Amino acid sequence: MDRKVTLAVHKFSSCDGCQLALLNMGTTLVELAERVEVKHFAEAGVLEEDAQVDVALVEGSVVTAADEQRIQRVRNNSKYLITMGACATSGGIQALKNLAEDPESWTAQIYPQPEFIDSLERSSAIKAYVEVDFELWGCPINSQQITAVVTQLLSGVVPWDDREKLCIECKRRGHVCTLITQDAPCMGPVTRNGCGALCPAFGRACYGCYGDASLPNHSGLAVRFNGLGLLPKQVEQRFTLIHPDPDARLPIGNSDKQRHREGQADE
Amino acid sequence: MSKRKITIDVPSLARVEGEGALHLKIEQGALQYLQFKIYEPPRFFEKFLEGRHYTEVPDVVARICGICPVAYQVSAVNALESLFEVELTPWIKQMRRLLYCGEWIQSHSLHVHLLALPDYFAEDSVLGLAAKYPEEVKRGFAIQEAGNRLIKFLGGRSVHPVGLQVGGFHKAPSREAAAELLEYIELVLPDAVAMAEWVAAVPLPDDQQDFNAVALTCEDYPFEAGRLKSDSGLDLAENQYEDHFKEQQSPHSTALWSLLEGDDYLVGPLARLNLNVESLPPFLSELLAKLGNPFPSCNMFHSMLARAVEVCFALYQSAEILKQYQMPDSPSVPVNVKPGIGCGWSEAPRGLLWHRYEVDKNGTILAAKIVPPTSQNQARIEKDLTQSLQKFGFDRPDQELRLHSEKVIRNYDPCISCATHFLSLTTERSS
Amino acid sequence: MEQQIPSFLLRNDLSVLLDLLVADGYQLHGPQVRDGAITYASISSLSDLPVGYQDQQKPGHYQLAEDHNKRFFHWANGPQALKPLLYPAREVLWQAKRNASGSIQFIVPVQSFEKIAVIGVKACDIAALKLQDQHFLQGEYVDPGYQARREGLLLVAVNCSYAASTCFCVSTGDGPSVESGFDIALTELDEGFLVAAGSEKGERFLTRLPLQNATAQQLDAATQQHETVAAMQTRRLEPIAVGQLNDAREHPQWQDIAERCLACGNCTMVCPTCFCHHQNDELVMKGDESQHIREWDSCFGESHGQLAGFQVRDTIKARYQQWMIHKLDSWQEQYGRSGCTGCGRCMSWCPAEIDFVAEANIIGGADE
Amino acid sequence: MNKFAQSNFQVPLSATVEAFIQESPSIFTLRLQLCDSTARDEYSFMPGQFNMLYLYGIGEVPISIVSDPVDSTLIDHTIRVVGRVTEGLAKLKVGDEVGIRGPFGRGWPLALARDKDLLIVTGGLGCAPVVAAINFALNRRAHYENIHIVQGVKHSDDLIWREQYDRWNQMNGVEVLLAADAAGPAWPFHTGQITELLDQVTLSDDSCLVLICGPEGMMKAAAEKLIDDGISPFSIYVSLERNMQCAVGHCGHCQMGPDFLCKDGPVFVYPDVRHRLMQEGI
Ligand SMILES: Cc1cc2nc3c(=O)[nH]c(=O)nc-3n(C[C@H](O)[C@H](O)[C@H](O)COP(=O)(O)OP(=O)(O)OC[C@H]3O[C@@H](n4cnc5c(N)ncnc54)[C@H](O)[C@@H]3O)c2cc1C
Ligand code: SF4
Ligand code: SF4
Ligand code: SF4
Repeated sequence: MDRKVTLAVHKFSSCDGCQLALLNMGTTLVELAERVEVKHFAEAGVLEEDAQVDVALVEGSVVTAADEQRIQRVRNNSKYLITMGACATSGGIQALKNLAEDPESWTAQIYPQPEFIDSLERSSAIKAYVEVDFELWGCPINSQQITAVVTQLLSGVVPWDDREKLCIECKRRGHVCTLITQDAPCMGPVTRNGCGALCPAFGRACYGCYGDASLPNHSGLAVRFNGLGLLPKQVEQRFTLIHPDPDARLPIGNSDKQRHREGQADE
Repeated sequence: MSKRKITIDVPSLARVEGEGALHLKIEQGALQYLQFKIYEPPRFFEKFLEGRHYTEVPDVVARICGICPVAYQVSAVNALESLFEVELTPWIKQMRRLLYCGEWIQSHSLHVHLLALPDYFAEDSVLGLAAKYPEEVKRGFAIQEAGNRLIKFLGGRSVHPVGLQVGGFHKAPSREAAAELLEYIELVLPDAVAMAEWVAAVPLPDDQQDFNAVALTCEDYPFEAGRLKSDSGLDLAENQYEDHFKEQQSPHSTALWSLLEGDDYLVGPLARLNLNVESLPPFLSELLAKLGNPFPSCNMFHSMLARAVEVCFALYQSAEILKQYQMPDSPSVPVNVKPGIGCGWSEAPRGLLWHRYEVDKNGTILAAKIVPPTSQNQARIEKDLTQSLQKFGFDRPDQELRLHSEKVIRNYDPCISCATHFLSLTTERSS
Repeated sequence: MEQQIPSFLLRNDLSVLLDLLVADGYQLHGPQVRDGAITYASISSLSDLPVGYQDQQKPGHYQLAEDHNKRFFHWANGPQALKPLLYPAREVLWQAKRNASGSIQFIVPVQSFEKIAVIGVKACDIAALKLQDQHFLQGEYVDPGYQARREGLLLVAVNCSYAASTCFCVSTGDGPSVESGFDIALTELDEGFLVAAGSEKGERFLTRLPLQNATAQQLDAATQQHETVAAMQTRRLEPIAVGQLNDAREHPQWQDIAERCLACGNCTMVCPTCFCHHQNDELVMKGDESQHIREWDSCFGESHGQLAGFQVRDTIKARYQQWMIHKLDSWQEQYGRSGCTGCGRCMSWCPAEIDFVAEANIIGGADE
Repeated sequence: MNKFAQSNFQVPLSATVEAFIQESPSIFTLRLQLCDSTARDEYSFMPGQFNMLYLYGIGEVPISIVSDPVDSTLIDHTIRVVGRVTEGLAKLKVGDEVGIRGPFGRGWPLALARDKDLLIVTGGLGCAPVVAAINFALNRRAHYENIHIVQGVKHSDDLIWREQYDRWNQMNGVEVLLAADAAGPAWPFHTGQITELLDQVTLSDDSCLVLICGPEGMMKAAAEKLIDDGISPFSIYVSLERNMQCAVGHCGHCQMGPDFLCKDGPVFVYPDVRHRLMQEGI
């Protein structure tokens, strides 16, 4: 079994930002290629879309009928499927259209000939169509997340899924809380850590780009936002910027049962 | 001339950002049909902005493109600041420019090493290139890292940075951080020059094209501001853009194109360098002279060299700004919301990026319009392909035709994700 | 050591003390204004101190106001006490390296521990430091990193002349003035400081300061100040007997808190006595090296009560109970006193504006 | 306390996998030997104590030592695959290296059992800490009176070490009783609760020591039943489990009320923890 672990990177509807977590890795990318065999990664020039692989990294959400079929193929071709980023994991920012009353009309408002546009009504997370083995949250994800997930899989272990709250990391880094000192509507208390508390480091409120942490008390935080003078609609907008799809939210009191899935890349 | 009938179908273009495809049909040695398709589905960003507060705009528009988020953020704040008549401090202006330098360096070195160069060394990807030229590729990564660090300095991360706001920045980085960054920039500047020399030595096809270059110009080299100039003699301000440039959905390709007075035009590094070559600092003019300065050039294949030169310039510019770095009294200026329409633009790595916002008295966005570089180059790319392939010869084997087409397309470094908030695929899809 | 009569140091001569400390090889740490709060970080001169600033605090709020009083230390506290200095929020405990043949080598990174003098430490934080000492140094196992940092620490304490509305150290018996555990203690008056040594190390510095004999007036003013601050504290944590909160686990107030609590962990992160941490590994891409990291953790977090296939505390209510019952109740069995020193940080830095003291008093039955 | 553990408690020592024994599809035993010979000689432990086993690059887990302290150069750990680290450990091969920190905690008070009856009650899938105690006692058979081993499993298919139980049962003065909550047709033993089995055990009330290990609910039920039957609660010992990161009472994860299970336990005399077992959220 000295065969190298094989890897594919697939793109669905997205901004490409998460693939940059790989392309911005520098020499680490070369080190990655020494440990795994990259079978498909169009943006990096490696093309074999239908290759059977051990691990598939999927960026982007499903928004067209063609995507629906392609994601099935990706799933069938891969043993361990990992979503990269908000788009793939929760439907991403483009799932804002899922909240629209009449998304059909959008196409018509932008395109003179909307009939040419192939677009489903919703932007959906990958897990809405196929089983996902591991999720990397974040918009965008960063290179450390990729390194962690790849090295753990190569060690024959299910990757560690850190769903801790951003506030904890914010305090570890010694940032001064923006909510407490500036009355800024910070999403940190319900957002999962992963970015390293970037926004508070810049003295601004987190806008939730890493999605929900475990045990998120949305209504509790909404009460505070109301107290800061935000109108209900503004509070709603605050909670639905990067991960708007309600299906992608975690319920309060989620008890983290079944966090581990069977099956993983075999060494 | 051969009499064969061929259809070349490149279902998935490698080494471009986003997903695009090319279809061409040649009959009796003549091109019947050529279509550069972008099949990234629409993402409706302009609609997402409606009803949101203007302060959210930078975070939303960044996500149109992970490769040039800074360009989106800067064009957006330019538009809103012009509407609100915000007077920026010199510090803020400098930092905007510095942030922008970071994006060019990052995006251009990514393009040169990961996307473009493998073509010229008969490699599929940077991984193959790295095996042949480990030192050069490592050097390239080090340059790219300089770009990442610059963006991180002002925005925390290089994709969807979080530091910018309408009216300035959220926080001023410390002087220690600036000094540390300067040290790194000065370390890689010579690397960038060596990289430019390496790129200049690559044998390139000579493919003269007749295009109308469009770019911003200003006293220095244009990044975050300037007036629009063109080969055809335009000289415009932000709010005059729509008088001359129109978007249309072309029935044969089913995609929106932006046209200048009904014609294709070129934006991007080559257009920019052609129109601004005079404003390069002496060390770069000298370097160019040494390399047999081809600029202004009508050979699209000089785009890669233009990018290399722009990387050198951006590094030089960053070093100049960082040398002067001082902590400001405040990283931002107050903003007074005014209702109305504001336009703004800047030079994204891939070319001109224009935004327009309509805002109400509370600062809520009523309407937004964004014209990214790739849609502006779309018509140009098809025209270029048609001419260039003609010249290359349709009797070549499929594989060669395919590679050549890809090279041509890559000259424009089309960023398809950017384009797709309004570009889309035909309902019929080939595979 | 013997309690001695304090002497008087002129306001600007405080810089002489700083110079002496530097000359003795100490790095200076002290309070300063950063991002709208008073935080401890390295300082180089008196001008770095938060002169003329005062913190206004209430549950969920912390604001700095300009204060007409031009004192250095006329404020209560900021988001962190001494904890980050001795027990860093993140540190590499060791590295594991694996060579091609698979053998593993464990390496403890070499660290140089600076001597640090902290200027302006408050009574509640010294009390907390004693508890952390007890935890990390005085049990069966001594934490080597904590010990090394602790040994190089010199504390210049300041008796509080102001209390925020969140302060309640009087009721926990930890302030507002320091009694022990410092090297030098200052009482700031308008024109200067009363100075006392609390250790031989501190005494050595005092002998080199341009001190005057304190006047009876100055001593009076200091006593008066102590009493005024104590009286400023309207908040009181009522005494809690061992087992009292644990026995009240069925109290309806817990559920009421759970609706509001965000389980964000901020209270535990700012608490100067919380010690929980977890350990993690970070592999490099090549796979030949891994960093074993230790980071602050919180009982509000997921990994705290996680067992294989079983979460000990899977509701916000259970996590809040762990926090409060441990801090105020079981802590007494562990360390002989409660884990709360009255600093009030857990309230000010709570995004949900939860009033820890009021809640404890309700559950403890004091408010009935 | 062990001198070795005190001086090195934060940093593991490397150890080689000397043997890998697959006990059942999801249970295996790692026989480890410290690489450094001085450390090997200094290392000593008691039954019921545990080590932190480090899987390279992934992390550490607390695992009991099951071998006999008579030979502390070969240290056995019987491990059930339940999650990330244990799954990784299960992939180790003879000759691979891991890290060991330990031993930690307070083990079974076997010295107290001298010249008494020993009752060992275990539930769940092969409870490693008591196996250490059983082996220890059997190897020093003369020190004890009768030895009763009561093992309960959820389903008869879960029972491992059947031959071992048979072998023990045949030893003089050793009684093995097995129960399964649910059983297949060929199950020759008791079907039902483990507490029911306890009725079959005859103990001398004032001279016995009871060691219990298993799920909290089962431990509580068994202990209460024995107390009802007249056994002194102070003769009953239980082994508890919580998340452990540091193993020395610093990290706070293993707190159960005022106790740090890693250093105050994991073995406790029953009255000390009686009211805490099965208490929600503690
Ligand atoms: C004293 C004692 C003795 C034990 N003896 C044995 C024995 O002899 N045999 C046996 O099979 N079991 C024994 N156990 C149980 C064993 O320790 C657990 O089964 C094991 O820890 C499970 O680890 P896992 O990673 O496989 O499981 P998981 O369920 O994947 O992880 C367990 C916990 O570790 C946390 N965790 C995992 N990774 C990280 C990380 N990177 N950072 C922070 N937290 C993380 C998780 O939050 C989770 O809480 C014993 C436990 C104790 C307390
Ligand atoms: S998750 Fe965010 S960064 Fe990643 S592809 Fe989607 S929009 Fe881009
Ligand atoms: S602080 Fe929040 S919004 Fe900012 S980068 Fe982190 S998760 Fe994203
Ligand atoms: S258990 Fe909670 S309250 Fe106690 S020390 Fe740990 S984090 Fe703090």
